[in-house]
Amino acid sequence: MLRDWTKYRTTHPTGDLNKDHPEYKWAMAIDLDACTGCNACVVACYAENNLPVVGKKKFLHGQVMHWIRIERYWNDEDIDIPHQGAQFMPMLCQQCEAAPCETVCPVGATNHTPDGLNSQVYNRCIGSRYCSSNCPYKVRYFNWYNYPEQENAWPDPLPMQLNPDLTVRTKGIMEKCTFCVQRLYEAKSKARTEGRLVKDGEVTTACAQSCPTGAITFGNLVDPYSKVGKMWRQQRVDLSKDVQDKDRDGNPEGIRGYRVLEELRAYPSIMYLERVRDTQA
Amino acid sequence: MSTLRVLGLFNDFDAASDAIRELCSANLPTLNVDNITIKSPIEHPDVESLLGTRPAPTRRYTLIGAILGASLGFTFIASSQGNWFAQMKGGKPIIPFPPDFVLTYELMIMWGVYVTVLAFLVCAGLPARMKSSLYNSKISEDQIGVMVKAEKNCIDEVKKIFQRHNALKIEEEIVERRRRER
Amino acid sequence: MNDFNKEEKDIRDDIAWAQINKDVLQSIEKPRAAFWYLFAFAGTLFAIGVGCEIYQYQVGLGVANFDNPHMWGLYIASFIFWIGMSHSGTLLSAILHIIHADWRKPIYRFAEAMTTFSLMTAGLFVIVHLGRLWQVYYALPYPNERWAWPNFQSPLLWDATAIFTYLTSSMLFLYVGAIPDFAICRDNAEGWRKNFYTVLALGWMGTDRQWRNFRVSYMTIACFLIPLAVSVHSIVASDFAMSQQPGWHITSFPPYFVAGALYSGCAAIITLFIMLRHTFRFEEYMTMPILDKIARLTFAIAMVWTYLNFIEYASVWYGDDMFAKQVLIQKATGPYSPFWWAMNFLGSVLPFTLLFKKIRSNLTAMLIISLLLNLGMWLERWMIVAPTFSHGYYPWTIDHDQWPSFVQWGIVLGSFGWFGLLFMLFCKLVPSVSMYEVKEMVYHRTLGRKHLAQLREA
Amino acid sequence: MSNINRRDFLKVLGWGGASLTVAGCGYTSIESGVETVESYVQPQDFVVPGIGIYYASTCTQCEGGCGVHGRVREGRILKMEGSPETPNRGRLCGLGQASVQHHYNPDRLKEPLLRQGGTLQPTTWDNATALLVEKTKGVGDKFAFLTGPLSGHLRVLMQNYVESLGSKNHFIYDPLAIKVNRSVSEQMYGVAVPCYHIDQAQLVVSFGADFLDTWLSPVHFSTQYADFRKANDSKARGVLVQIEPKMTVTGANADRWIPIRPGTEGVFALGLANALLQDPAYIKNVPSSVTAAVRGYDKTRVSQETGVSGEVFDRLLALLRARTPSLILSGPSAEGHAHGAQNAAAIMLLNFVLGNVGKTVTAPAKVPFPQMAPADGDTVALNTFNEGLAQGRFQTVFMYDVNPVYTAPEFLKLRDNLKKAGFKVLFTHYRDETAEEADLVLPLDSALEDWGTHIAAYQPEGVTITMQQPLMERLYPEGTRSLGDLLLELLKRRSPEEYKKWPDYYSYLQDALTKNKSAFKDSAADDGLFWYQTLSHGVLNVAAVKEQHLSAAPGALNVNLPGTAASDQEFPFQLVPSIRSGFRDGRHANLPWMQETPDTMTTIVWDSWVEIHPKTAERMGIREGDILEISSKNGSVKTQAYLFPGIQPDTVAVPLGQGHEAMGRYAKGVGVNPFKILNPVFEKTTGELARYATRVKVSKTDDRVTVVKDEGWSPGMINTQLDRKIVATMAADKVKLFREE
Repeated sequence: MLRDWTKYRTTHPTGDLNKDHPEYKWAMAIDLDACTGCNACVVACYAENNLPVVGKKKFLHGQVMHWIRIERYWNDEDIDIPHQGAQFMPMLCQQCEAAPCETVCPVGATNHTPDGLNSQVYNRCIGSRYCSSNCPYKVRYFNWYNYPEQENAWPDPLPMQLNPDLTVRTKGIMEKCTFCVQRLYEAKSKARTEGRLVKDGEVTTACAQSCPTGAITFGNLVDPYSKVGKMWRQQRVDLSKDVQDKDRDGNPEGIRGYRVLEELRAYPSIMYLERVRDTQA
Repeated sequence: MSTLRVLGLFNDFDAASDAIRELCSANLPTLNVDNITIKSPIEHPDVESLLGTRPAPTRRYTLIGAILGASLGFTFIASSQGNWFAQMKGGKPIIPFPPDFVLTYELMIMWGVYVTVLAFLVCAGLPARMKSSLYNSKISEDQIGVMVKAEKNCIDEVKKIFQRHNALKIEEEIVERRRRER
Repeated sequence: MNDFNKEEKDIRDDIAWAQINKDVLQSIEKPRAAFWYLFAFAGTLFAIGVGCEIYQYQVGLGVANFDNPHMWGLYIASFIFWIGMSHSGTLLSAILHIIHADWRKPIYRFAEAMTTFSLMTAGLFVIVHLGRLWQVYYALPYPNERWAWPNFQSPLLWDATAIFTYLTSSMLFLYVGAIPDFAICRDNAEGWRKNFYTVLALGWMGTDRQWRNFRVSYMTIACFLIPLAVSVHSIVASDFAMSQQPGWHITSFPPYFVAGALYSGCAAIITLFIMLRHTFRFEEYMTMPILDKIARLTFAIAMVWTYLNFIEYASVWYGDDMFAKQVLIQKATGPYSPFWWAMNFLGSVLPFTLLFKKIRSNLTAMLIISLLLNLGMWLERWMIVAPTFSHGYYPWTIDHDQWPSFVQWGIVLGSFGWFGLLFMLFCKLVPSVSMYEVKEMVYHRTLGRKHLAQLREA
Repeated sequence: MSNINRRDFLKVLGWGGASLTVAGCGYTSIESGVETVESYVQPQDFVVPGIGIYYASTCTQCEGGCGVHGRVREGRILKMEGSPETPNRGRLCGLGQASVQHHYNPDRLKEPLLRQGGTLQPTTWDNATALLVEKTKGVGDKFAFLTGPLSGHLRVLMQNYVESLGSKNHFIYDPLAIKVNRSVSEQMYGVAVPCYHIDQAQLVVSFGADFLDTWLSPVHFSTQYADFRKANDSKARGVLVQIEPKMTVTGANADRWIPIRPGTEGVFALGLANALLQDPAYIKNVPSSVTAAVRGYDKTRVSQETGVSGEVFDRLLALLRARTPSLILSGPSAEGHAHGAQNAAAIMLLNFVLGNVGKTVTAPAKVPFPQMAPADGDTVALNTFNEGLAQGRFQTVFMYDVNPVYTAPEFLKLRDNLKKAGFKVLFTHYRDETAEEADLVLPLDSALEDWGTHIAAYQPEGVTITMQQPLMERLYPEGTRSLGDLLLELLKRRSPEEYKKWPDYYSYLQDALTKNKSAFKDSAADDGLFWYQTLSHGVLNVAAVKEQHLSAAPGALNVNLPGTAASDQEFPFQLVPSIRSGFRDGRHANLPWMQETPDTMTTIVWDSWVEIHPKTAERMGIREGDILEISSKNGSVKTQAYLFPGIQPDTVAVPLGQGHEAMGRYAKGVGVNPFKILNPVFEKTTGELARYATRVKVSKTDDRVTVVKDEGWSPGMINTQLDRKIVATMAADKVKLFREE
């Protein structure tokens, strides 16, 4: 007890997934060896979630609104000639189980749902932006302008494309990746009317759906038969650990699963699989 | 036979305190020490001590206020957190102690201060109506007033004593029975 | 013993009480022309700020040139700065009151006023900074049909509570302390002012009963204010310390913030001291010896701040957390380095000039130094907020090129205007020197001298 | 029984010359409107407000021709998604998804425009069609039709129309054509477009073929790539080696990216062949003539000419020996040179040497309907068209699905030559550069409003005809028309006998397909049901397709590759006009999503840039954001510098697609157009424009801008992870393998 106070700090995640989330725990697995950085997911997100196109000037000021972004890093070793190509990273809200953004919101506009989502209540948000300040991944995007009305982000007839399943956000509120919550709700209510739980593969996010290489796997972690659940178990990544057992002894077996900035104890819900490069090549 | 009130204005505290001492020692029949009031431009504990200890009970209310603030504050916060359990937060308990402690602390101080001020006004009898009693604007400047309330018969005696201690000015007024006396 | 008379006194003890009334009341009636120049200047600044805010309100916060990751900027920095300013008042009136340092008496009134108004200014920044300031009431715990409450876990909410408490309490403290003076004004004013002060004075007549309760209550409130003030700035510090961002997540932040607050507060008092002394002809009351004392106090606090400042760097450096360390290095070498070094110089090196009597007794020098010290303190706040955003955990969003737009600067200037307006209005309506306490001061000095004379005879 | 004879009838319907038996000529007139298609005229019972329904169609954003599903709600098309029934497994690239923005684009043309007094004025469709008829009266060979790549029934009608006018001038132009590859494949493999099986290869060596982003059928190849990469205990993880002067997206994903001096790919390939052919195991794979031909390309010469170190060469060699089957691909950056065909031949030769032919390179099925077969464009077409214009041979010119004024290099002087044509008609969606030169501009239905049949040039399995059907009502019912309807109408005027039966393109298609339904796999007996299935599935798989055969031995290999060009003092750099998947040849520049989506390699948005190697930049004192002038013999462009490690030091790259002078609010005035400065270098054997053969000089101007990009940091800093574990990388031999679940 004296050595590890942390177990007294958090009550969630408890380590017992079924206790935290009896029915659903939406999670992802992203295979960085499959991701080619083609940006299909980014466009899919724009189309599904009514993201405004901000234009050059605002992009210059860093006010872009992409909920998922493809990052491109270079390897510091062979910086002159990147023999091993580039490093791509699809980064979106990690839907942390102990999200740093949730605790700091003064009005409780961002909360944890029973499905383990990190919800953002648009009409409650007053725009203090504390959540984003506290987000280690910086994946929250703020409406610096009134895109629908004042900035004319959707000149006619582009508004006809907007997805009626979710709102168009207005000035002064925070938004972020929702794991396409509108799709999840549709699937859940459908399942509920049929008196069952959502089956694996029945619902997926726009990004996972579009990904040409199928690098993104989305599903319900609680469901023992879900693909994503199997991958997490296979990769021995435990949602409620901040250091995975396999990594304690330097991961000798070569299991690729890991989570970004895991040591910050936010318990992200997205597992990445390490990019692979052949050393013979 | 009517009661009167006289106010004597003195140049400094020494004069005033001498006058008071003599008043007390003069054991006039209808003069009660509690009916002697000092009006001064600055607070002056020594002179006040001549009149014997008089109560200043504000602190008691302060304590009550602080306790109220703390207990009500915590109850309110905890209960509101409790009934909005949808507000599951980044792995924290629904009613987390550290933040609630901070808020309780603040509310304790808040109520402590408010009640103290309230108590002060009540105990000091403020706000008061000026007309109700003798006053002279010199008091707020540099002169010390000694006000005595007594039956008519010994008023003259009081005046004499005042003059003996070369009071600069002496005013008097009749106290109507009806009015609560101060 | 002999040098007792030679020593320069905080205040002449042969000054007549009537004179005190006259001088102070005159300040309310007809100040020097400088007052009006300053007033106009403050007005212009405020107008600029209002203009910028209207523009920002209409178009959106984007015009202030925030972005992801630069979510906060000068607004929050200035917010902390103003909260800090507010601490001086408490320091002088409450702490010095409790320890019976009576040289505070001529100057604590405006210091307290400063407290109140800088808190009001700070409050403005919270509102200005919000994305949807028209929804700010969501942060209040009011009962509603949705059973939705503010999130009591958020340090921002602690802020709100603490600041509200502090603001109201210090206002009450200020008012209660001024009641006897309102009575004086009432007895001397004519026309509308007469009625005005009559209301404010609550029929104060200086009876022993009133004085007695006054003494007790005033002391009690003072006792409350000290822990309150400390808690307020510790809580502001927790906005950062409680977050997990590199460069913010530092244990020593609360004391560091409090020290910085007192520091900037004292500096500000020096500034205003000199200004009031001039504009209201308070040479008699705001005397050089008092200035000298404040200067020394300032130096002492400056050293405390310096210490905590280096403690912070040291703990980051030896703590050897990669992220925090990178932020620190970035502060010293990155785009913010000029400001960071300026901050350290102004905060830690400049105060050493206060060691020299010559400088302490030179008004112009003191004015300039005090202003520079405050600049340094403002920079400190900025250096706490901005660099962490520009170099956080996540490498992709590390962005070293974001400069606050004119809107932010305009509103910051505006805040100084707003503060100036409030403060000067106050000086025009409320005696900025506490008359009755100056009288007490003089009285006790006289007694003291009598007593000494008696000792000599014996 | 119809009164036209069977041959004509088949020709009209597009089955002419079909190598498949076509159902008997029993012909019933169609009561049009009976089989209405779901989604508009009267909503079907399954159309529930608030619930999205999906309609199958075909994506026309690039030549890949992926099957798509469009999500429709309340009669509005909301989102494009891949169709699971086609080989791309329900995936769709960003460009494909952005087609909705073509449909809803605020800058779409809403009415026909006619040039009157020098300016384009709105006119009516009646006017327009009358003009079309009038201007084509008896034009004969003075008529020319310039189109983009075509397939399916639109191509049929197009050909029939051009023929009916008695003209032979149907030019099919594609600015990004990979004709060289096709003709060399023809020569080497015996088929123009073989099937590549990336998923079955253990090693893929690609000479600049950006198959993950822009080459042939990116989405399909990406799906294959996923399997190629996945390691399980049945199959080792495939290794990808990319050899190219400028890093493409595919290069960025390679295990080994090898920067090579542009144009020397052939030498490198021959070097590999030579080294391999020392080994008897490989000698038997090729005729001795080949072995002789490649002799002399030894390691030292190769590395000296290509600038690739011998060590890298050996590593690759070892890989080639170790991993079979492998797959060698030849891409544009290898083919876009005067000796491009030789490069391509040399590269493809490797597949023979390594014995990949028949394993990872297989023969595609033959499209049994010559009339409908995909007609892929080339740049020769533009040259001939341009000459024709220059000589004033053309009186009336029609243009469809092309923007030559934008894509033609400056040296062609196309803009001036176009003026010599009497009457220029453009069928288009935008008022683009060419529209500004045209006399009559006719707005077409968007791809989401129109009917059509498509046969993709690349057929991974069998032969598939994909259906294109409207996903919603016309946005501008009065304003836009379907090109199919137009051609049909014009054809009716020429030969009413043959075409009068079909009120519109829709009924024509329905009739044509229903007539021949026996040619397709498991098609329903009932016409109605067949048509219904066709539309709901969106794909028709041709039954019993003929397999083609690959030539056992490589075609005659006549290589005399030029040595390294003596370093050009005046123009020291080689220009790579790189292709952006979001823009292709610039036709998609007016899609806001494409403009806002960061370029994968540079993360730059809303602009052009020139990629230059940091070392080179350092040498020339260039910082990021400096405005550089890139000038060739034929013009120059000015754009911002971006320091990019993934490029060969003597090479600079400027992306294609930007720099529009017209077209719409999102495209106009954004960036620069490197098409313009290309030099008149042509591939020797095919006459294709050698796109990668332009030499340029780079000069620094005084201007500087902040590069608008998604990556953070300070300008010019190479973006690494700063010791954080963001993208972790594991060596392939360390990875634990899992059996696929």
